[in-house]
Amino acid sequence: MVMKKRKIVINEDVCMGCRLCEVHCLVKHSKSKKIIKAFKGEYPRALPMILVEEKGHLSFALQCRHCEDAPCLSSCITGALYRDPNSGAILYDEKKCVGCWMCIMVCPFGVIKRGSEKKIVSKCDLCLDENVPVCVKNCPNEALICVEEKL
Amino acid sequence: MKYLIIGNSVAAVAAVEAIREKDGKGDITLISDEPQFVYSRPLISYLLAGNVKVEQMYYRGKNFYENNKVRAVLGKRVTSVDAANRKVVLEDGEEFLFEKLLIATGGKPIVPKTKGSDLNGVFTFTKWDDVEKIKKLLLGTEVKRAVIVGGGLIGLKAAEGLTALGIKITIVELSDRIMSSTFDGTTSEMMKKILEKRGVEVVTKNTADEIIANGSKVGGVVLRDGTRINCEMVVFAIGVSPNIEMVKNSGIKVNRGIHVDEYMRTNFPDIYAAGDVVEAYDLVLRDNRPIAIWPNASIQGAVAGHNMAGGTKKYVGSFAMNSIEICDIPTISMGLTDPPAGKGYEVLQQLDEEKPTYRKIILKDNVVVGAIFVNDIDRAGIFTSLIKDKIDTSSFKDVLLKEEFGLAWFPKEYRKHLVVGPGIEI
Amino acid sequence: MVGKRNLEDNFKKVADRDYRVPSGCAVMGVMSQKRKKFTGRAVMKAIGVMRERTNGLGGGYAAYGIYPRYADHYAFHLLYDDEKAKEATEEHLEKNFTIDKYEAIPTREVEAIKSRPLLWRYFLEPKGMDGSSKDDFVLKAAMHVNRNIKGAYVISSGKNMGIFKGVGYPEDIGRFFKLESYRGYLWTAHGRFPTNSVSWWGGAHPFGLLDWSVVHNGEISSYGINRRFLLNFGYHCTLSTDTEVIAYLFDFLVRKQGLAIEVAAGVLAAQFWDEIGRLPEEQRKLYLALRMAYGGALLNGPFSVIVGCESGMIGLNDRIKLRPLVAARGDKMLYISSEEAGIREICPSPDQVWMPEAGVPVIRRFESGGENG
Amino acid sequence: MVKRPVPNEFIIERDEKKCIACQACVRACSYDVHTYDPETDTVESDDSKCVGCHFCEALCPTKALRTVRNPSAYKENANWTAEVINDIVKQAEQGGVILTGMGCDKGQRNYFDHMVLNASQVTNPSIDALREPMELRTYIGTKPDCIEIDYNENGPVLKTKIPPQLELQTPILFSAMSYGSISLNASIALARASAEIGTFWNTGEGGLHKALYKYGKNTIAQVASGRFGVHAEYLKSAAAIEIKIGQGAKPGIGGHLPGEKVSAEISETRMIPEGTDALSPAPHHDIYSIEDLRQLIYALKEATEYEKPVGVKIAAVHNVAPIASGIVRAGADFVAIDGLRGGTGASPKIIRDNVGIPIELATAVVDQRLREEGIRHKASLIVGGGFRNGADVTKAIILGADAVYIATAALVAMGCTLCQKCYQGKCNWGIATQDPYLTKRLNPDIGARRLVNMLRGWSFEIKEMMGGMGINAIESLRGNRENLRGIGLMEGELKMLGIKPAGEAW
Repeated sequence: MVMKKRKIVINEDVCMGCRLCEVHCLVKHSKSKKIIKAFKGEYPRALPMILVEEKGHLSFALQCRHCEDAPCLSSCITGALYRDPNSGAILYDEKKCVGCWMCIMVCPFGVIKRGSEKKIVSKCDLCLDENVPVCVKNCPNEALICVEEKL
Repeated sequence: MKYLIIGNSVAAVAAVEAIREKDGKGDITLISDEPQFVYSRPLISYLLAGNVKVEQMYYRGKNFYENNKVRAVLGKRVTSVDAANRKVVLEDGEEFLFEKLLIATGGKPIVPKTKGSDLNGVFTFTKWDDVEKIKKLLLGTEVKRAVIVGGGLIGLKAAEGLTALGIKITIVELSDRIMSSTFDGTTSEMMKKILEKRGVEVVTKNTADEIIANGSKVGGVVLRDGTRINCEMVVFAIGVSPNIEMVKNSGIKVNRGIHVDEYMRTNFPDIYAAGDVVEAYDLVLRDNRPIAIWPNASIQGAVAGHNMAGGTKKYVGSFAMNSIEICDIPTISMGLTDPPAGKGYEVLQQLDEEKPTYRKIILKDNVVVGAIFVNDIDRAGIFTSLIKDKIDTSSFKDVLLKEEFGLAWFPKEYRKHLVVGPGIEI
Repeated sequence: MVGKRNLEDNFKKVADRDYRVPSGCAVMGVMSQKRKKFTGRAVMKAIGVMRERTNGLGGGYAAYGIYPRYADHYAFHLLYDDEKAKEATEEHLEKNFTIDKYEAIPTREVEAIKSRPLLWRYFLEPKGMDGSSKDDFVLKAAMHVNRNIKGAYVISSGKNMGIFKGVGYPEDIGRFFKLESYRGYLWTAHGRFPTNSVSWWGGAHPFGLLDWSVVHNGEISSYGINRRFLLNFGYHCTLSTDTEVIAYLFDFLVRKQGLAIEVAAGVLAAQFWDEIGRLPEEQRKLYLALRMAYGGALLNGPFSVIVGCESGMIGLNDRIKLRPLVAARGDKMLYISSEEAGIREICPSPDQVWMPEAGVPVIRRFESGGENG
Repeated sequence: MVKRPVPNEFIIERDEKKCIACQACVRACSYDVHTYDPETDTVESDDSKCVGCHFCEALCPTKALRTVRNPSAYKENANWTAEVINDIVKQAEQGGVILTGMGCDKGQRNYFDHMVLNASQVTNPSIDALREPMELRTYIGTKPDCIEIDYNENGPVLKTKIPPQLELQTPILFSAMSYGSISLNASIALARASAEIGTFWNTGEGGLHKALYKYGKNTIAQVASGRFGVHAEYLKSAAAIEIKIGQGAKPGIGGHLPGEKVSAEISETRMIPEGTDALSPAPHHDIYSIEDLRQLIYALKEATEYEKPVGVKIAAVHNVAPIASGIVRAGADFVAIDGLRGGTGASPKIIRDNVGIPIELATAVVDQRLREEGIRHKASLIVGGGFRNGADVTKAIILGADAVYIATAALVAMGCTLCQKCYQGKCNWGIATQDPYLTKRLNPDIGARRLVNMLRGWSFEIKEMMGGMGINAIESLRGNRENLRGIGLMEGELKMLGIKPAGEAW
């Protein structure tokens, strides 16, 4: 396995706020992975792990930055959050999480969200099983760009 | 290099990881008075309530020492540090030499001198052992009711764990409200109501004067106002103080906790300290004090470890912050939550008693210095960074409480700095 | 020099007779650098070897040094369809020239040559020039005949040279014109393989203009623009062959624009831009300017040509060498041919035989002080 | 009478089975066609607002949307078409002229579609464009009458001073579109693509935004009747200057950028007050004759120290050949001619559809006229107006153009679907708009990349066709009308085009 550090670069100057990144992220993290079913046939509907901020004509998508000095990692009391040695991504083990929300408290981007059942749901996983994260792949204007560097 | 670490909780763990990042070979010896492998102390209330299994306590996995080539000396107490001769002495007289020492002994629970506090059924609540002791009691004794002395974080966590076991709880708090050091009055009141709804009795402006014996066991508590509460268990949850006994007479400088510089170094250049045992710089209060919170201990441990292995990382300071869920109501608080009147603080707040939700932002000179979020904690971390980076919010103060508030309101350059990080052009 | 004409005229020509015949072919050229004269036998023999490359629909020769007695006169070879054309032409020539001698071009009966036009030659001295140079005056007169007099064509118009050509195999054409009786120091020859031909004597090679003569194997894909480029400078292409533009372009570039032959060759088979980009500074600037200014003169498509002129002989290939061209030298003689066999036929062991590279011209000038007249 | 609405041009078909109510279409449409109803969690569309730009379709993640023509029809009538009737209805309501965008769509004969190219067979080998060099490099500018050379012992040395030239790596330039009529991002994309390909873009009458000065080497700066944004630095920063007399979409009339579009940045670039209408007069009021034009040409050459080609752009009109001749004689280094089908901005529909002649005819007659006058080399000829692919370019070059100007195709490459609503300033594709919410939709990186791709594609097309004709340098194709034949054209048209009918040999 090639060890690559993946990073999603956000170009807010060309984000049009269409929120297709959210749509496709939701689908990717749904049970069926089928877009129409994910929206119309799965309850509760899956949640996107990316969020779009808007203010006037400014908009940008934001997802976990997988920080070098990740505050969520140092705040996690269960070890549910961990850095994947292969990709450098900060991943999350749902089985370990107890929902203490320390990570939400320290994440400067506000990109970790609570789910039902006292578990984190919204935590970007960089779609490591995909060649390109789905938010990047489906961004119609390249406002999200995936860069990879060898670890 | 010979590293020696006293302590086995998050600061020690972070230090081990940081040392190993820089130095894969040096000897690391870790001494702890607890017999357990590395485990997560905050999880004890979950363990008590049965919400986590024993396995889950080991948040770094059971082979942490092995993976990091650490010689662990568990279940042994260090009694003194000989700074001049660079050695520590254990209670059994064994000595360990070091080239670099980290003191990460954490805090120890405060138990006031109270009659009957030695009875079977009187506990503190900071360690795995405490849970084991409680469980042991519960095996042989029917506990219907427990009194928790102290209405702070630990007290509430203990209350949560015990309530889950079906034990009726009375919290006795000396001050006029619970969680007084974490929350403001509004929040304390909300929490009290929530607790009471769940059947927890909250008694304020009072404390346990005496624990009444029932044989060798606890039979009840007499409060300061003379009220007598029959119970089978008492938990002291008044707070913790830095665990600094072993450094007495060692020459290591101690104020409210062990004094360290920004490199987490004590007044001896080869001796470091991190975690709840030290006094750290509080970015909000602008003062050195112990900030006994997990993320702080973790960062300090990492800084200390890095520097012990030859690095030059600086610790910039921290401030109090807590995330606690009380009866399924999540709360986050940070910094200065209950500012004194007349000192130029500005308060923005939004309360919905129905839901109930509460958001409160405290500013000074347009810079956020504290915040409380109750039952509405999404994106609370943005405020942590606003406090830490001392961002002037004057241009977006009016939207701080709004749901849509986010990074979009930040000055563009600061946002780009945050989002893109150094070195990446977009 | 361009008269006021309206578009109407131009398009009439399109509908009229102005079409082009693409052709395969054999080419041959022999010159003595010392201007040592020899008869037409050699070149006839050489072109005969390459009969495979021809199909009997055209052959011809250009010979230099053959009219020493009239060396200073413009020798006009004319081809007439009928007497009427001859009369009209002679009237025009008389008006503009002093005709010092004229005669029918000597020919002999050759069985293979069935029908023939009238063939006459005139030795002329311009008169009453309108301020233009003699050459320009002659050029204009030749063009006038070709454009305006029906059934009359000026085949050659240079000094001390002449072109002999017709429909037939080149050996037959040579015998027809009795070329064994002429002595010249530069001969070129052509055997034609037109793929879509009207059998027309004027369409055979060489093509001549003033002293220029061109034999050509190939097809000038750029013909359409070369012709229109020349139009911009007053040249009217009138014969049904793309070869004609080569002669005009040489005339335009060398005589009118004053370029050295080498430089002119570098315009016609210009180097690629990349190659120009790699030249030393001064040359780069020059060839960039040349290609920029004379882009319409670039010859594109497959070709090998042999050009004869008063100063020597030039062999030139297209830029990517899509047609054969071989050169050889020995004993102060230069040979250029479509095939080496043609050369070996008349010079069995030359000092050197080489294949000129694509777009690189072979140029030999006469040495001064040689045999002349 | 009953108020009579103009029928919708389009109907949005929404496949409810596919629609997931994600609202991408709602956010997408600047014309507010789509609205979300939170109570029913459904999206509805108001067809009457739809301009048919297909932006919502492009975004819809489930492809639940289709824009279809409204089948609602009047009684068929060849003269009184629905368009004619609807235009009258609009005018009966509002008066005034009807505005539209892009070039003439009336379908007057497109001669490109009636001309076919040649290819080599047997007698002349075709050249494999993928393996052999194929040269498209083109120089725009006055060529000297004669190249004078010093022949010294070190070899020949150029004596003639060559007038300034633009070097093009492919004979295609982007024609004038002002910042104002199009967004800054669109301009950036054009400029970047020009730099990457090695060609030029044209400022139009919009001045040069400060962000674009760095592309000066690839910029043609336009000087038009309003003189907006014209100053010394502007002229000097560009590679060439173009005086605009007319344009294909609206020969004979001026331009109008409404005040709402004159934002702070446009105001700064154009040097006019913010929020005021930018009016370009129909004529240049200092050019009422060819002599006046000559003065302006030389004034601009003086201003730029004779270091840059100065050209003149005109619309293709009946008298185009003599006008072009006059322009060349007035000293222009290039003549740009814009044909009937040209146009990318807003113009009155009646002008757009009825004034001017097709560029194919104009190209042919101008080239022929200049050659007959012996002045063809004195100026380059750039022609524009509805070029759609490499074949159109090739044919125009064969007719005699040095290079072609493209704009509509460039916009299409950047997303434009020719909905013709440029004048509304609400372009969903972020091209013909200044609304910051919309302009960011055109990512200049993507725009430039797509333009480069398109130009590469067209250049390959040209090369392949050239190779097929056995030609490996564009100058051997230029004006080489033997390589073109007409199909279904009348004799007079063939004559104008200077080509033979298909079937006739050389």
